[in-house]
Amino acid sequence: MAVTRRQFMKVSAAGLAASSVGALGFMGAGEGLAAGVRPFRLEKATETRNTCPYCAVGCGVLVYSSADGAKDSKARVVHIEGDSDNPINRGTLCARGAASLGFANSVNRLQYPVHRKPGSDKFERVSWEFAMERIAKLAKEDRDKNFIAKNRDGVTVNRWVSTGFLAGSACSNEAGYLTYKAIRSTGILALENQARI
Amino acid sequence: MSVMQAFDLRRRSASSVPPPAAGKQAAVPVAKLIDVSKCIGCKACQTACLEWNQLDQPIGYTDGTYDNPTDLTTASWTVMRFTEYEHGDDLEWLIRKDGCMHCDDPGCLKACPAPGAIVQYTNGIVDFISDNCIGCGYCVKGCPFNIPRISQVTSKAYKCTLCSDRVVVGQAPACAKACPTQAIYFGTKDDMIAHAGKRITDLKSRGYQNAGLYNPQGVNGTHVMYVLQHADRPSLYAGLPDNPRISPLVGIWKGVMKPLSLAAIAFAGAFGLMHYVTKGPNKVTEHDEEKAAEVAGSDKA
Amino acid sequence: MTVHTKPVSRYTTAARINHWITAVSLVLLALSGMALFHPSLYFLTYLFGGGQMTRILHPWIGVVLAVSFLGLFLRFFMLNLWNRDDTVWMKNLGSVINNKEEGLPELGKYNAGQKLVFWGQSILIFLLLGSGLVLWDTYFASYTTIDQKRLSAVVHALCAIGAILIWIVHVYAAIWVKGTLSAMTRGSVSGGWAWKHHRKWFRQEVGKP
Amino acid sequence: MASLAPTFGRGAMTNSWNDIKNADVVLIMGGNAAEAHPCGFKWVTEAKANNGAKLIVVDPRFTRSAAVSDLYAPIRPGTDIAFLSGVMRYLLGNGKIHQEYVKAYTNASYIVKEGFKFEDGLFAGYDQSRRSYVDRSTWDYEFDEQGMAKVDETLQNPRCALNLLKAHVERYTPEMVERICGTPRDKFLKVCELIATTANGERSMTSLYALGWTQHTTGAQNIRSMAMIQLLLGNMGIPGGGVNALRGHSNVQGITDFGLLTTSTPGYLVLPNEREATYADYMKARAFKPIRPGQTSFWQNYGKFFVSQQKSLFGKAATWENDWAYDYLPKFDTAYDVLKIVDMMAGGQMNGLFCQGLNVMMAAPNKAKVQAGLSKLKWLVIMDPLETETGRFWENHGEFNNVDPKAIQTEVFQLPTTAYAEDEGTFTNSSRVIQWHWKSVEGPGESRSDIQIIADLHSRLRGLYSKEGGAFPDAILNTTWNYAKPAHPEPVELLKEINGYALEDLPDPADPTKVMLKAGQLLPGFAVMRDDGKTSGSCWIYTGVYTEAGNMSMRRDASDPSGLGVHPNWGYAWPANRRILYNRASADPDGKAWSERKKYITWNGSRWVGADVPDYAPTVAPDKSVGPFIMNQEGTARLFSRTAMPDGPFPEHYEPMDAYIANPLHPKVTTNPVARVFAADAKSFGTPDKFPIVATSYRLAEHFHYWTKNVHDNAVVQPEMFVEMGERLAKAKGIRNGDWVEVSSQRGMIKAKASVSKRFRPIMVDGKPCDVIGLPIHYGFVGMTRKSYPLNTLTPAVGDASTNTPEYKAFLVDVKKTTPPASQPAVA
Repeated sequence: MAVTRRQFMKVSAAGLAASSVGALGFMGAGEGLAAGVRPFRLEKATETRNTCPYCAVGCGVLVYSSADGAKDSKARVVHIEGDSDNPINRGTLCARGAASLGFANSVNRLQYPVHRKPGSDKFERVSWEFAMERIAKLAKEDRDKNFIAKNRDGVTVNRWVSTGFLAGSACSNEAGYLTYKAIRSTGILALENQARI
Repeated sequence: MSVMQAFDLRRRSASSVPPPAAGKQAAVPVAKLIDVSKCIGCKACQTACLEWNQLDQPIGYTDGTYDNPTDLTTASWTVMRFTEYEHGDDLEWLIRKDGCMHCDDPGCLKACPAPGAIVQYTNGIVDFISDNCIGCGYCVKGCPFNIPRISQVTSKAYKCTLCSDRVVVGQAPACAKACPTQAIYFGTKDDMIAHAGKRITDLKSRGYQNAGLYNPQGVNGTHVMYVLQHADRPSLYAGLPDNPRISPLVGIWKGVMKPLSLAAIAFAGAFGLMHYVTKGPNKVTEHDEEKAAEVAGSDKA
Repeated sequence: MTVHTKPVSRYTTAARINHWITAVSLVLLALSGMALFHPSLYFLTYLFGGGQMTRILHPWIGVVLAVSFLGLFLRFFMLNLWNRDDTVWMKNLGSVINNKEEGLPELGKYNAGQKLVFWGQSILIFLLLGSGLVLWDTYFASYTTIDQKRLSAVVHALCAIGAILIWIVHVYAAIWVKGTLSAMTRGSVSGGWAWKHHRKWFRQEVGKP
Repeated sequence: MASLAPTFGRGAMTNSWNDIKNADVVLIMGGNAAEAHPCGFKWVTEAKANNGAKLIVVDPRFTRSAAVSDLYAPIRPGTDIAFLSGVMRYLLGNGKIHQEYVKAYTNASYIVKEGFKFEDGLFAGYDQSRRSYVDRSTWDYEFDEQGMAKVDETLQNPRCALNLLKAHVERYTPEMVERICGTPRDKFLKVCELIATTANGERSMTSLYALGWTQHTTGAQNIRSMAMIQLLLGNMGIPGGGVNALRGHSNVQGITDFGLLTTSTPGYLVLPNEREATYADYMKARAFKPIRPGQTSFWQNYGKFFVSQQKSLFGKAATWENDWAYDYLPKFDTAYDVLKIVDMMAGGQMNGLFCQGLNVMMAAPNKAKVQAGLSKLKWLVIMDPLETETGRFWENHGEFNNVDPKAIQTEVFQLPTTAYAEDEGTFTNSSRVIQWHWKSVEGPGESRSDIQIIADLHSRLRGLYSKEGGAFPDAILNTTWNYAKPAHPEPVELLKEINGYALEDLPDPADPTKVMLKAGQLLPGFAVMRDDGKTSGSCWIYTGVYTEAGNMSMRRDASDPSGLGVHPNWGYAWPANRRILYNRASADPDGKAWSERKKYITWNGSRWVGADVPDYAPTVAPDKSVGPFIMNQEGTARLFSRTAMPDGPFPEHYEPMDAYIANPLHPKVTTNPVARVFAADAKSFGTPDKFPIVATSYRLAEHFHYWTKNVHDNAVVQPEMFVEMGERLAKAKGIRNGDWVEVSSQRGMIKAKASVSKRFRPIMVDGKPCDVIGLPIHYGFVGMTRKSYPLNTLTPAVGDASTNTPEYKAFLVDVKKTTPPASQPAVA
C-alpha cells in the first residue's frame, strides 16, 4: 500500500479524534452524531497466522476465529485475509485465498466417518473404531496374501503392489513424512501424489 | 475505543441543515485507485468483498462470458466486466472492476429523499445507512454510473461502502488489501493521483499514448478513480461513461424546483387567504333567493 | 322572511362518494408525496408509519386516485366541454374575482374556472399515473430505462405541484363562494345560489318535472 | 523435476517468487501465472512497474496473463519444443549467447562420444519393441584415462556439445516454427529479439512455467529446452533469472521432497531397483565421483544422506551389519505411477486404494478407465476434508456419472480430515520456503488430522502383525515411533525428526578432540551427516530447519537487506536456507559480479559473500575453477544431458499422441517414441479425420482444482463449466455464445456451454487453419457449482516419457451443437 501506516493513521485518527469529540455530543444535536459506521467485526476475534491451503505461492494469511467464550462453545473461523508481514504476498490474496473462509466453513466439509457396503447406493455413518479396525484388517489381509518377498530371480524385494496410496499434496510436511513412514514400511510401491498429474 | 465508530459527515441526504463538520477541518480525503492496466481479472476483489461484507450472492449460471455475476446486485457490490477489444491485428482484454465510484458530488445523495439514508463522510466515502433507507430507488435515478441496487427482500438500497468500517479503524478496503497485483491501491486522494501519474508515465512508455486518469469532473471528481490505457475512450471499458454527470433532469428535480414549488404552494394558500380577507365571502343575497323563487314559481303554473 | 325555493339537487350520492374518495386519496397523496418531496416535510411520513410505509402506500393510493378520478371524469367530462361563454367568463375573470358576476352570460352547470380545474386535474392526474407507474420500482423497475425514470421523476413532481395548486384553487373557491359546500355534502344547493352562479343550469333544473 | 535435475543437478524452482521483480524480461510460456498463481504474479507486475520489464506470453489462448503482457504470441498446443528450438537456433545463429558464461559454466565444450547421432526422429540406440533407448552408451562424453571428461576449450571439435546442439536445432528455421506451431513469423522473431536482449550479464530473463509444459508426452523435454536457453543466455543463478517451476498445491513441493512418489525416498534419494540386490550394488551406482578435476559433485555424499535416513526410519534396527536395514525398503521392478495404478486397477490387479486428499476420479486422465478401475477395487479409503467425486464414484448422477451402484462391489470408507486452519505444521511453497502455520480452530464434526489417522492405521497394523504375525512384519514393527503420544505425534516432534539428530557425540572435524555435537542434539546442517550411523535425518535437504537454535520455519523477520527480494530470515528455504540456486554463477569465473545491477554473490578475497547463502563451498577461491553447479559431477550445467533423460540428451519436437498432423520433421516418428502406452490404451488415441479440433485443458483464476466447487463464493464468481472457442469455429458450427455443445474425443463425450470469444483465433498450421478450443478442469458432479461432466472424460491416459505426467494439454476433439443435459434447466 502506498500509504505508510503512520500516514494512514493520520487519515483515520483525524477522523476519529474529531468524531469522538462529536460523538461525545460537544458539537450540536443528534445531527452531529454521524450515523454509526458498521462496527469493525474483528474486534473480539483471535488472530492466527497460517498459510493459504491452495497453491504453491505460499501466501501468508491471518485466520480470525472467535468463540463466545461459553464453556463448550467451539471457536469458528469468522474471517480470513492476507498477512501483510509475509514478504511473498504482502497481505494480498487471490480469489481463492480471499474466499478460503468458505473452505473452512463449507457445508460440504465431511463431518463423520461413513461407510458404503459393496453394491449399496448410500453411505452409512460409522464410528472411527469400526472404520479404522476394518481398514487395518483389509489392508493386512491383502498384504499378507499378495506380499512379494523375493522376485523371480530370488532377489529379496519385499514389495506389496496390490494396494496403492495416493498422498495428499496439501498435507503438511509432518503429515506427509509420517504418511511416508507408515506406508513405505509396508512395502507399498504404488505411492504417488498430485505432483505426478 | 468504543466499538461504535463514527466519521464526520460532510453531506447528509435530505437534510436542509448542513452537517456540523462542514465547517471544520475535513479529514484527509481518501481514494481507491484501480489501475486497469495492472488488473488480471482474478476476481480476488469480488470474493474478498463477498467474504468481508458477508454477502450471500446466489450461485448463478454462465452466459458464456467470464462476467460472473453478470451485473452488480444487492449482494455483489463489485463485479469484473470483461471486454475483448479488437483493433486491427491486435487484441486487448480490458478488464474493469465495476462498483460505486464514490463521487465527490454524489448524485445518489442528491436524489435521496430520506434524511440520513445516504451520507458522505469528510474523507469522501459515500455510504448507505440502511436504517434510514426507505427503498424508493431515487438513488438509482441520481447515480450517473447505475450502481445502487434495491433489494426485493429488505427494500433497501445496497452498494460498495468502500469498507467504511475498515477505513475507520485504519485498514484498507478488503478489495484493495486482497488485490494480488495491487492494481487496486488505497490511500489519500493526493497520493493516489501521484501514484496514478507514475503509472501513466509507465504506460506511455509502453506505447499507450492515451493512458490517463479517470477522475471525472462531471461529478467533481471521484474517490474511486481508474488508470485507463485508453483514457480518451472510457466507454470501451464495458460502458464506463465518457463524461458522467448528474443528469440535468435530476438537477432540476432536486434543485431549484424544490423551493419554487413550495413557494408556489405557500403563495397560492396565502393568496386565497388574502383574497378572502380583502374581498370577503361571495354570499347568496336575499335578492338572489327572490329571483330564484320567481323562476321556480313561474314554472309551477 | 323571504320565501326560499326548494334546494336544487346538484350531485347524486354516488357522485359525491366518488368525489370524496378522490378528494381523500388526493390529500393523502399530497401529504405522502410532499414528505418525499422536500426534507423539511419529511416529518409527514410519520402519518403513514415511517418512510418505508410512505413509499409503499403512496403508489397504491395513487391507483385508488386514478380509478376514482376516472369515475368523476366519465361522469362530468360532457358537462365540462368548453364553449364561448367560458371564453367570455375568462375575459372577465378580474371582475369574478372581485365578486361582480352580473354582466356575465348565464352559466351552465360549470363555469370556465371549474372547467379548467376539471381538465387541469384530468391531464395532471393522467400524467401522474403514467410517471408514477414508471417510478414504481417495486414492480415495474425493469420496464423502463433509468433516463426514462429520471424524466418521470421530474414530470411526476411538476404535475404533483400543479395538481396541488389546482386543488388549492378548487378548495378555496368552494369556501369563498358560500353555499357551494352543500353541493358536495348534501348534494343540493339553495335556489338563490343556483340563480346567482349557474342561472342557465338553474333554469334547466327547475324546468325538469 | 525430471528435467531441471538432469540439467542443473536439482529438480526445483531455481529462483524465488520475490526475485521475479528483478527480471528485465519475463517469459510466461507453458503456464498461466496470472490465473494459477496471482499473488506470485504480483512480482511480474512489480518487475514491469519498477524495473521496466517486458512480459512475453506464448500460449494457445489469450489468457489473463496475456491481458497484461507486452507481447503475446499464439502457439499450437504441444509444439513448445519446436518454438524453443527455433529460439535456440536464433540465439546460436546470431551469436546472442553469453559466451563467457556458456563456456565456463556449461558443458558446451565437452566432447561427445563418437557414434552419437540423431536421424529420422530417433537418437542412437532405440529399440522399437521396448519403445525405449536400451543402448544409451553413445550418449556420453569421451573420457580420458583418469575418468575425466575431455573438453575442447576452443570449441572447434564438431562433437563439442555446443556444436552438436547447433546442428540439432538447425532444422527449426522460423519458417518451420511457423509451419509447426502456427506462430506468425514476425511475432516469433519479435519474441526471439526480446529474449536475446538478456544474452549478457546486464539484463536477465526469468521463465515462469507450470503444467502447460509438464502435461505433454514431451513434458520434461519442454522444460529442458527452456533450461538450455537460460544457460545460453547466462540467466541461471542470477537475480531475475532462473527456470521457475510454479508448482501446484500448497505443499506439493514438500510432499515431493518427502519422496511420496513410486520410486522415491525423502530428499530425492531413490528406492533400490530389484537389480541392486545388495546395499553395495545400490551404492556402486551412486558414487557420483567428479568427472572434471576438483569438482564438488555434492551427490557423492549420497551414502551419508541414505544412512541418516534409514536411522530416522528404523532407528536401532538399522545397523552396519544389516546394511542399514537395506532390505526393509521395497525394491521396484517398474514405476507404479498414477497412470500405472489406474491401468492395474482397470486390469483388476489392484485390491485396495487410499485417496488422501487426491480426487483421482477427476485428476487421472480417461475417466471411463478410472471409473472401471475403482469399480474393480475390493476396498477404497477416502481421507478428505471435502466431498469428492472419487468418494461417490459408485453413485448414479444421471448423465454426469451414469453407473449402477448394485454392479459396483467396492467397499468404500470416507474419513473426514481437518483442513489447514485446523492443523499445525509446515508447508513448503514452490520456491522451497518452509513456513510454519498455527492452528486456530478444531475441525468440524468428528474430523481428525491426517497425522492422527495415519498414526492410528500404523499402530493397528503394528498390533495385528505383532499379535498375528504375517508377511515380512520386520519393517513395520521396527519403524521408529518414539513420540510422546504415539496416537498423536506432534508436528514439532516430527519436524525435529526430519531435521535429524546426532545419535552419538560427533567430534569436530577440525579438531577431533573437541565434541562438535553431543548425542541427542539437533544437526545444524546436512554437512555434518555421516554414513556410519552416528547421525539421523530423514530428509537431508531439510536439515537445518529445526536446529538447537530453534524452529527456523517459524521465523517471521521479513527484512530484505539486499533489496533484491531476498528474505533470509523468513521461514527456512531448503537447501541450507538458500533462496536462489546456483548463485555462484551470478559472478564471473574470477568471482566478480557480471554487472552491478545483477550483483548477488562475489568473492571478497577470502570468502564468498553477498545477498544469499552461497550455493558453493564458502572458502573455495575462484581460481580453483570449481563449477557453480555443485550437484553435477561435471560442476557445470548440462546442455547435453548424457543419459539422464530417457528420450534423448537434446529435446526434439514430437506431436502429441492425438497427433493433429504428421511430424513435418520426421513423419515416420510422429509422436514421442519413448512415451509409455499401455495395451488397454493403444487404441484410445484420436485422429484428425474423426476429431479435427485441437483441445487443451487448464485452470481458472477463480477455482483451485476440484476443491473450490465446494466453496460458495468461488462458485458465485465462476458457477458453471464452459468450453471456450473462436468465432470462426462457432460460426462454422452454428454455435452462439451460451449454447450447449457436445465435445467428443476418442475416450468419451461431455456437454458444456459454449463461450465464443475473440481470444481464440485459428492457428495456421502447415498452411491450414487449425481451431483450438479450451476446457477448464474444475467442474464435476459433486459440489455447489452447476453439475457437469468431469473434463477428464476426454483426455488420453498417456504420459510424459520421463515422468508419466498425463498429456492434458493437447488432444483432439470434435464439437457440435446439442441440447442441454436432461437435469439442467435450459435457461442460461
